[in-house]
Amino acid sequence: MARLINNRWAELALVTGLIVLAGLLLPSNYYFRVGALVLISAIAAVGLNLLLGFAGQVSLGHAGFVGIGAYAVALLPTHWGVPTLASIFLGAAFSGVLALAIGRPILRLKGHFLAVATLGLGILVAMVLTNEARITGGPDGMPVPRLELLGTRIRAPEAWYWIAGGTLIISIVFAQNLLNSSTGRALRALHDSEVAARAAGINVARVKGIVFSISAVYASISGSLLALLNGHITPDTASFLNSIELVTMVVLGGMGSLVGSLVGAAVLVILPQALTVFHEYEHLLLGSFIIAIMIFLRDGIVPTLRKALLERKAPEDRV
Amino acid sequence: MSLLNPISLLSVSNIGISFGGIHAVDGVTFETSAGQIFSIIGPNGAGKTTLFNLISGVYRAESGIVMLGGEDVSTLPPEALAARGLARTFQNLQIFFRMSALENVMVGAHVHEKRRALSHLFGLPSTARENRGTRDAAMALLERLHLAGVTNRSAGSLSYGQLKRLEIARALASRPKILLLDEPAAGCNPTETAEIDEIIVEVAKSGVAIVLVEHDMKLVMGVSDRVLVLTQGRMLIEGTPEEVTNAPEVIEAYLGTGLPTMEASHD
Amino acid sequence: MLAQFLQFTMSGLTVGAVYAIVGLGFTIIYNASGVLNFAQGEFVMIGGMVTVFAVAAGVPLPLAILLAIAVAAIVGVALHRLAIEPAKDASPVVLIIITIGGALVIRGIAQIVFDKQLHKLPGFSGDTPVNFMGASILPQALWVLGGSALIVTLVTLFFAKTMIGKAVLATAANRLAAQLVGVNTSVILAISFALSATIGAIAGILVTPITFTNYEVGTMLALKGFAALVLGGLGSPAGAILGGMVLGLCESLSAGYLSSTYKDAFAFLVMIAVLLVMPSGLLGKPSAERV
Amino acid sequence: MTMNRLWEDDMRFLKSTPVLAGFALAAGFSLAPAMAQDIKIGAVLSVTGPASFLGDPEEKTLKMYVEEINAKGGIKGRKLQLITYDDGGDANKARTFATRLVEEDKVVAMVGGSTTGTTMAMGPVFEDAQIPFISLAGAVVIIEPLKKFVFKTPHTDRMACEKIFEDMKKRGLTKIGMISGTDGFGKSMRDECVKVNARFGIEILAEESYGPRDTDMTPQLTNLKAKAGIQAVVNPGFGQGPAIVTRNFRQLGMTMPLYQSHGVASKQFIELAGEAANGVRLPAAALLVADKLPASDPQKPVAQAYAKKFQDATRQPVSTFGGHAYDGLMILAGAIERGGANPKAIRDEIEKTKGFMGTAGIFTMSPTDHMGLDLTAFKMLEIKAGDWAIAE
Repeated sequence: MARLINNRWAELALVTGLIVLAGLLLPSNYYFRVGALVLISAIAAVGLNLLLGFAGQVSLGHAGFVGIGAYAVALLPTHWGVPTLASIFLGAAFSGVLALAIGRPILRLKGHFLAVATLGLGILVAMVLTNEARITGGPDGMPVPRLELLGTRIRAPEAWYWIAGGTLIISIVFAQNLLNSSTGRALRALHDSEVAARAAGINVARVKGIVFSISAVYASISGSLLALLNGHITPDTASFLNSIELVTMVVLGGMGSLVGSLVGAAVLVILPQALTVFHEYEHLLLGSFIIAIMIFLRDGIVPTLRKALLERKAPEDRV
Repeated sequence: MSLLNPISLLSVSNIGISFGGIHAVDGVTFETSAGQIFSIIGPNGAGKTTLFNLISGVYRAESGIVMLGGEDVSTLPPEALAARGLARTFQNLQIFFRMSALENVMVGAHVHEKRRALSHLFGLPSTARENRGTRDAAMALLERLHLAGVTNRSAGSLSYGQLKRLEIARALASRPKILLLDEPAAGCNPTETAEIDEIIVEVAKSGVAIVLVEHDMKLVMGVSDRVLVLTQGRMLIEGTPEEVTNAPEVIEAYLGTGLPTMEASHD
Repeated sequence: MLAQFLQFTMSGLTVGAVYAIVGLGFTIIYNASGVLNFAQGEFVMIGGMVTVFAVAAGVPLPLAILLAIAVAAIVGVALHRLAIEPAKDASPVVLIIITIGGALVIRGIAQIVFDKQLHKLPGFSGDTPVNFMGASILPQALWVLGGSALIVTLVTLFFAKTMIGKAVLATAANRLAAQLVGVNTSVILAISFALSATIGAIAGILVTPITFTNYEVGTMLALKGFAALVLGGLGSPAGAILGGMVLGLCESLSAGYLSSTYKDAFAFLVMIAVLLVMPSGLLGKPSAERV
Repeated sequence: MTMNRLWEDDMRFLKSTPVLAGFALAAGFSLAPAMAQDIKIGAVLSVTGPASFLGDPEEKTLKMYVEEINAKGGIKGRKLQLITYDDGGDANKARTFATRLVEEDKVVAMVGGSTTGTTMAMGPVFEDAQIPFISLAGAVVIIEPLKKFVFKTPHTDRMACEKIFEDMKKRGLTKIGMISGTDGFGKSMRDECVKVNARFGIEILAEESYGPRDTDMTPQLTNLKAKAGIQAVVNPGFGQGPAIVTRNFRQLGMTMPLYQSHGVASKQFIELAGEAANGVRLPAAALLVADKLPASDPQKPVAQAYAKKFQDATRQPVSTFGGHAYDGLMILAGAIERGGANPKAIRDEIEKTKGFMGTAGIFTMSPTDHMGLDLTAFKMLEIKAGDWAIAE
């Protein structure tokens, strides 16, 4: 029991420490922007980790929800005068309800079948955003009205870094709350054995729907923040490649590790920035890095390192 | 013979299912009541586990009826049966390997926990209270099954015997009225078997109806109130341990396949 | 009316045949190793690009084709040896991510070795369309359809008749058992990667005269091929073919009759609907969880 | 496990994460050596991804000509340093690189933005930093409404529509069908065409579209063919789509005039479409027909020189896309030459560009016109026997 609580606070302290430390060290707006992108991606990755890493349900369409969140803060204020903050919540609510409604039938599918169904879902969202040009601006996208807080318009990457950092910490707290509850135990249980979970009285369809919906809300909020940071949004946000990138973040960082989602997001956002010096070798190197990480840190970066550390430090712990 | 006896906790009547034209379970009928230990034995492939899957809602019966406390539950899914007080273990372990031993048992208490995903997400005080209650109960069960030493260990790192007991603890965590145990002692050494034996008797005494599938004849004959013998999905005989042991058809059936005690454990 | 319908159908079948062959390539590797290889589309790219560049360098077409197939097969084996085998006990999701990394690497190399331009090959039998009951069809489309049929036949025969084919099946069914009876499963897995790459490359060569090729055509093809494979029923070669054809027909018929803007959307809606009714795909066997 | 021990773990763990390492790496690289007196200019281009056929020649052109300028001693004795990033066609990445150019690389100006989407995403970064940004993308929205620091060199898609409709009017074609790509270019041009068609008395009877990665457009074209009264078809789009449309068009035996856009203004289109390309008309800059321009045409030497240099260096067919990069770089070089290497001064000088002869035509910018091209610079071309010909 003590250990459980300790783990939780350690995780939170680690993330908060990292965010604050990096925030104090970052030298320029560019670094703040990259940092903000890491944190914003991490929010979506934490949500997807609940679904993929903890509940074991694959989604190849999560960028669709990122897109919904992004366009919520672009469309609602532009066309209907909804305040930006309210738009974030409306987008999140819409994503959550949509996920709940679609999740019920789709989540009956297993493994790769679920992957393809969610893939289709993501592509549908991207297509609507691309094709309904009168409202969404089409493939070239549309501008996003700036967020106004206390009368000031927030546009500096540094401000967004701290906003995203705060949001990420809250996201992790909520994720921890969930995991440390009956619903959380239920969703982790169904990952390992659906039949045993059902025998224990878990309504598997309901729990899957809930976690799908929660992860959609995370993705949507991440999308809203991304749109507000950028000030301009294109349907690429919802593209299949971004869905794949989110999954890669979760798997690289470590399925079932919330800190891992932050690390995975950091790797996939920062690595391409670092690799630009190699120009045309960039993609080749990025692919090689991903392969190498997965071969040598098979359970993902954080779980593998944690295991290695624990094994070295506390061999007596293992029997 | 009045089979659908309303006093009986669990009654199964004329139940059957077939896979690919082969009758895996065919016309099985029995009933059992609170505090009783009812055992099902039979050679490999006799349909014992299939029968469990039918009773616990994993498979839906093609024919026949399952009654639970007087209610027809033949078409209900497993989670609905769990809510009505039915718990089970699995022959080939169905452990939540990514969770700790404690958490495995806590999952067992799911039916008694509130389904309020939002208050779980926000971590309201009610959730913390609920967690404490569930955790304390789970700790007590771990202790009862001699697993207190591995409380926080990942289930994936436990030994086979420990996992067998963990499944029983998880099933007990739901405070069941009926408990289906699928080979609880398989793969356990004599000491462990004796411990399980003791727990089964203790649980039955507390008023739980136990249905037991087991290969260990000593255990079965020692604890059971009634025994049912299955071969090829059909009932061979049902009666007290003495009746079954002395029945000529049982001796005949087992001569062909080797005595059940001699069978190797399953993986 | 009939002519129009035929035109749509031919279009759907030709496009579908490509999805089908990519899906078939997926199936072969999946069956042998349980890996969903998202670099499958890159084999198609290699087939097309190597042929184009060899022909441009003066190599006669038949030789260029053989060269392209050889290169693809080598890349397939290299992918297995360098990326998949070192991680062979990893979880399926991790293996998928590895193949995605592999696709990035292959594409990254192609972008350096070749170029970023679009390229085409001349049609094998010219580019003059033939008329079939009012629908006009490119001879190359017939090559694609015929080639696909031939590939499917050969793959079926390979598994049914040859020792290697049977060894692949045995490895797929039970790797440990196959090892026990003396099958070198590592070699068998390498062979299945090579075979899958070969099929992909042939598809790439057949379609380049119609669809063009460049260093990143693989991404979209992998996506569609994966969808075809799952729609048809994971692991079933016939299912992959059927799934590809259904997907292609859905796209062209909805482009023709409903809305060209949302044709992909219709295709995916049909696919989701099929999966909801048949959760194991069109020809997949329902998998009962053993308890 | 005690709290303390866990903390220790965490600290070690923190050091081992690639987060900081990554930042350190990025920081190290961005401090790449630059001579103090070099003038830094940036370029964010879609060198890979779906728009790579734009970004690739653009990047090659910029590198080639920066080298040439430096070989000749730079601008007023100061060398140019070109910093390029590949956004892969992704607007979000483009914006990050734009920020990087401004914040880290401290460029004085930027030539780039291959697509309208990436340009629109980057625009505010340069506006905020007050650094001039010459975009190489087509859509009118880039300069309309006018943004103080944003310019562009290619003809707008609206001009392309107008050019096509003008030509149709001349030929007496009034009822048309459209088939457009759903990529940014195709969609944007389609929208512009639908805005201006009435002015030319042209009626759009049917519309179809296709995805940027589609490989067969016969279903859409079959529908256009079946629609009664269509006298011509317009195909806004770029990349492989228009080549496939053209081939499918001939495959279906459609004989009405087919108009492509300036999005295919490269010899590559003719290579891909093959025989089917013959008879296709499209509006494009004179660059493509440099050799066929009359000797009296003042644009001839510029266009010819660029085409030759590009083809010799890359052994790839010349495209107007690379030409736009040439125009942008040269306009920028001229502005630096006149006003020095201060971003604001450069902006003011770009706006004063007058009579600059580029590959796309003569540029004369003004405080209200940040492109400076008119329709006269645009030629209507027809493909004849596998080569460009001037159709007017």
